[in-house]
Amino acid sequence: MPTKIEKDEHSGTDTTGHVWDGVRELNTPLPKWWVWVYAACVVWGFALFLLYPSIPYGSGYFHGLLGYSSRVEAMKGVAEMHARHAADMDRIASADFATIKADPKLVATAEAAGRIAFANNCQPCHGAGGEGHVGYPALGDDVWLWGGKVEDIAATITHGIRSTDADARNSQMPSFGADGQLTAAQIGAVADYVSTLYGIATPGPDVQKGAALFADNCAVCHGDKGQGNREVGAPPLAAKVHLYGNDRATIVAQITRPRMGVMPNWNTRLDPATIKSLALYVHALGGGE
Amino acid sequence: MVEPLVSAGRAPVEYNEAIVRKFIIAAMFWAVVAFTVGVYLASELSWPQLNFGLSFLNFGRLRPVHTSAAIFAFGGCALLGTSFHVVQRTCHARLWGGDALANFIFWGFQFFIVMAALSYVMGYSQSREYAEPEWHLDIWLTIVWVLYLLVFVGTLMKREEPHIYVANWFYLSFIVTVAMLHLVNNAALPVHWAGTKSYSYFSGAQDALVQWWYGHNAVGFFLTAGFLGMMYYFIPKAANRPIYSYRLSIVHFWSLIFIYIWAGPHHLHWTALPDWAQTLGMAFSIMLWMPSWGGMINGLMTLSGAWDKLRTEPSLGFSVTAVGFYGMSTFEGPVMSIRDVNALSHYTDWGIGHVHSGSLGWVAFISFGAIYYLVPVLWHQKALYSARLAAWHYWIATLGIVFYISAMWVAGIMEGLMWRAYDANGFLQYSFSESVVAVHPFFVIRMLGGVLFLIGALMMVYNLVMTARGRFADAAASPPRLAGGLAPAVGD
Amino acid sequence: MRPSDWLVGIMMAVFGLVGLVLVAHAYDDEMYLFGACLAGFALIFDYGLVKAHYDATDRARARADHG
Amino acid sequence: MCMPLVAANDVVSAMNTASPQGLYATRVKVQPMAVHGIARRVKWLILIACLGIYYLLPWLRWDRGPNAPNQAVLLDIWERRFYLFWIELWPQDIYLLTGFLIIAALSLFLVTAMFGRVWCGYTCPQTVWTDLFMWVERLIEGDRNARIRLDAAPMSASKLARRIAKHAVWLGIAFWTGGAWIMYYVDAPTVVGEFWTGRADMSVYFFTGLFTATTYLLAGWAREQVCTYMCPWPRFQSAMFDEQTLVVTYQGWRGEPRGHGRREPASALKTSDLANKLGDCVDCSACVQACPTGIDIRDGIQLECIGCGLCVDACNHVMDKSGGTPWLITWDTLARQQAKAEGRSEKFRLVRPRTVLYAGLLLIGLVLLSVAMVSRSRFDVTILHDRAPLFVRLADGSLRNGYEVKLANKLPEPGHFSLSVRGLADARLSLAEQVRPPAASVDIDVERDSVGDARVLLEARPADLHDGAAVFDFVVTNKDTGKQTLYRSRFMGPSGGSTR
Repeated sequence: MPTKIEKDEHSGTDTTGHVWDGVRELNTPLPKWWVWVYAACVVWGFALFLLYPSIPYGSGYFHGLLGYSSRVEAMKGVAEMHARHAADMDRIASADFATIKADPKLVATAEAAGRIAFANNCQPCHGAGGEGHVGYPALGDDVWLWGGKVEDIAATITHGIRSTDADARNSQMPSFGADGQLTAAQIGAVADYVSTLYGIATPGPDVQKGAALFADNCAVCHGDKGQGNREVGAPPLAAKVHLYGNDRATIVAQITRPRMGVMPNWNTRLDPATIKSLALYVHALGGGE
Repeated sequence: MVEPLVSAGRAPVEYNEAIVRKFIIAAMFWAVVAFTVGVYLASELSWPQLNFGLSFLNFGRLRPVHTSAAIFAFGGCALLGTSFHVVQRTCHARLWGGDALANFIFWGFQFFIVMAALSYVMGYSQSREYAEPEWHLDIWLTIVWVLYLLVFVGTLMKREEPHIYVANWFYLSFIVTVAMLHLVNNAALPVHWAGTKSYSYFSGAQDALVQWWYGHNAVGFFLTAGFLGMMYYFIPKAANRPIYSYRLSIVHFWSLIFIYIWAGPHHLHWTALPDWAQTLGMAFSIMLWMPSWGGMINGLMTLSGAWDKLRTEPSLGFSVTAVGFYGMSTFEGPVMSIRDVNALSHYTDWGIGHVHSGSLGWVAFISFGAIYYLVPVLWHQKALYSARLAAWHYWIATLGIVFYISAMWVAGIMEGLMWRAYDANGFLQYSFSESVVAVHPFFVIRMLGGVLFLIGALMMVYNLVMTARGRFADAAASPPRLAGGLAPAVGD
Repeated sequence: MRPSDWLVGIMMAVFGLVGLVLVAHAYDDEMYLFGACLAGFALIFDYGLVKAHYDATDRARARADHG
Repeated sequence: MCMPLVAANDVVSAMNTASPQGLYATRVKVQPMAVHGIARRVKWLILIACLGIYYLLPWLRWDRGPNAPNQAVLLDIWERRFYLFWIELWPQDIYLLTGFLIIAALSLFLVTAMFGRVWCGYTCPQTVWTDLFMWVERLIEGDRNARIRLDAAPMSASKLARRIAKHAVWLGIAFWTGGAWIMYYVDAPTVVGEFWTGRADMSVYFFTGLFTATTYLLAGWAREQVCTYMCPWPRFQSAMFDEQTLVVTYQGWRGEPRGHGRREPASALKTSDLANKLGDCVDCSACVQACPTGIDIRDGIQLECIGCGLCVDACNHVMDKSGGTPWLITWDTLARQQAKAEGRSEKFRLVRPRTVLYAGLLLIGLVLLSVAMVSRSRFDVTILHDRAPLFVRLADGSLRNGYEVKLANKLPEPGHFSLSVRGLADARLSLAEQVRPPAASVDIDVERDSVGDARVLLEARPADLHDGAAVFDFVVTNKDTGKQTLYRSRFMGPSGGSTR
């Protein structure tokens, strides 16, 4: 095909001489502003290469003239926040709870620190927002094993339960079944009686027998009405919330060979200010006394 | 078959028009499907109870149906159909490989779309955005796509024109790059040779980077390069003017395809992706601005001297507006890829608005323009059934886009501001659900915009069906054209 | 019938067989459905090829009769 | 419609030689000539009004009482408060912005359908600042011919001085423009003081610099190229034209054939000459010289035309001087021109289905927006149910749910509220921070112009639940006014017969 360069009368520009299905093309030069803005964008792009981390090589990369790093920036932000709260945290460490609660600024700082510390340390067992799981008490309800005052909570967090700490909260429930102190029938009777205390499971026929056995064996720790005893961490049995469950089988199992949970002592991992903050945070979840 | 005068002296070629007609019908069908599902999803986002508790109506399962139907089914059929039309006409050659192969590409592609949609609603997905189908469907698409490439290249090889027309460069870059993207992003190991589940070859940040290398270049080569190919043929044809600048088309073509392929990491700003990769993605996105605008200038300035045709040629109104939206989106894109802007815009509905100003404004409108032009040509009719109806389609659809993108833009900025609002202790000031409540009115406006766009598409389908059947609504009331003694409009 | 028609026809037949094998060994619903649909698709497509071939011969004969 | 496939392009003529060209085209500089007339006067008035508002509005004061900024228009992004005269908007009200955007789009649609590109020609910031910069250029370098001469002249002391003066004034205006932009976001007098003493925020300097640079480049250098190549709006607009749209039109039927010759009265002409009678156009090219985008309006409607009408003024001026009939170039519709060319007369049809539709939608939008603005509440309640735990069981078997209550008090005085519950029998409320027995209501005080935040615990009996949830209303009572606000919420509990 011979090609024929033509002049377009509207624009006065030459065509390239090709024709495809009637379509021609003009040979208009590039608009000057386009070339210059394009060049400026390329310069901008290369400036970014120079200033910021950019070109990779082997196992490393060019770090850029500004030495920017998003990780360092983020850590700077965290450090700034710590620095801003340092004075408050020092005061929280030294002040008693009454003093802290009197100062709204300290309370705000403590609740913020407590919220973060809770998510980092407590949430795996106690759940987000302290919802609890079987064997791990819910912290937002009004049933406490070792006390729900903020000082009690702080002591529990500091020393733990059945932990290796010398001041840990310690107690043990006998294995009535496994050690042969009660027969299976007796245990069943006790379970029947206990269920009448919280009124959820249907009581069995041996309630009277169970009541007597309860008074002999259980009341010393759990109280004669099953109201519990925080001195020894004995849970209130009359409550409708139980650590391991409300059904008869769970109660029987618990009497036969009790499960007893362990909570670590956090004094080896968290500083006193953080523990106090945590105590205040947990106290404010809803169950604080 | 009427042959162009310029090729007088050459043997006339009987083009394979049947295959183009099939693709155009399929494109219109899938357009209505995609828009309908889109409107339904927008309603679900406004009123979640609309999923009626049915698994297959869940947003998570319908969403890929919407995106795949819009991009691959509607956009894909429009691209395959127009590319077969353009490559035959501009090469002066019938499609290479025979009718059976062309038919296989059509039906094989439809089979892929239907099977993919079924697999989504059944709950099978490899959870890669815009690449949701599992490995067996990926292999099927690979077969179809490679044969498509063969047919396209085969036709180019047997062309009777000395040069390859610019539209074909863009179509070819789209076919080749999409093949490459598809193969790399879908590198996965199936758990069982007759089972659907597979695991990606990549892991962690690399996996994310490969996915967004794919995702961004799907935008760059499927939704940009391919449709630029469409623009390069249908605008000069409809306007009956030469392409504005051959030089610009060379420079912007090579710049575009070289730079686009690097820009993917801008989808992963402020993530575990290394800082250096983020900088590269941002810098290349900024450099991409002018190469993108090169296409806009070439499309627009081609109309210089034929500006009055905008009123008389329904397809041109869509094409020109499409080019305008293309210019807006390709300016917005580099801006959003700047890390500090991205910190505000990422994950918000601003992104949704940006994508839809591109997909409704650019992709759909340039396709509508091409289809309005093509249907009378392919069905050998002298005109559209109704130019007035096409004009109504244009206004209603434009209004729909305005509703959509203004609602999403404001919603996005609002979400961005709410999500990054901190209190004095560094905690988020608003919970996520508060931002959901806040954007509810915008979601309703967005849904209304979608309804308008869908109504427009239905008007188009009616108009085109009547055209194909040879009816004319306004033959008597044809739009007045300027008489010779009036303004001596050049190029008319 | 042109060689390319034969090639596509044979290719589709092979796909149909693959579909049947997938149905037979399918590990999940999706693969079962895919295999079945693939086999059905291949069958209909090849039937279409045959039909197109005879339609074309009929047209050619009709033209020859009239001409 | 469907283009004929015969595509021989009759405006292309054979050459067979390519003229040599550089990589890119040097821009042909547009040097518009000064004109006087109706379009120019309107343009000046609009320019003065727009720029006056833009530059001076931040300085307008508005008394909002103590503890509130006294700037009439202030978009305080840092405090997330937006002040527009008597209106104060919070981030929650930002949905109104969508309404404004849609109304703006509809207004542009309507105006364009009726009057063409008047936005582009008169009010677009690009046009307004370019016009201002051209005025400066004319003052310093003279009118069109003087400027063309100056451009061609070799560099001299006087040329250098003029150039420096021009760019200095441009930069000054650009700087003022950039600075004024910032004043909409921070208190104007304060930021001016801080700016010059180096105490302003980095972002203030950055955005001032950015807008200075863009104003200088766009209005001084890029000018009509922005409209021709970059801006998407003209594309939509041109597609919105129809035959009834009023546009700047050269009346070819009257003007052609154009020429310099003398116009004899028709009676003085021989019949044989009537066919060659010259039209009204004297081909003085004043319209071309006046055009800020450098086109010839006589070529018909073009994509570069911004519809400013300066060519109308230029032509009328020449016609006045030469005694011709004015308004050869005028505002008219294509339909009317078509009719006139055929010797018919036709009316303007500004009211047609499209404009009625746009106007209708606009009216609906305006009504909705006004209602939204007026009924915009000065008090907002948001109550979020805790996500974890959904509920807590208490020792006595009752259930407790936690809620985050946020009361937004947009008034300038403190608010005192009490929160109670309606639709949930036996419900008792308490504040999480206070160890106090739950009661039927709790009190929450909110400071002026702020959001009060409280975590509230709600106890109820599980018997009230259906399917693990009960729907009820929180009632927020303003203790000062007695006004009650309801907020629908849910109380959650175990869905099955959980016994834990």
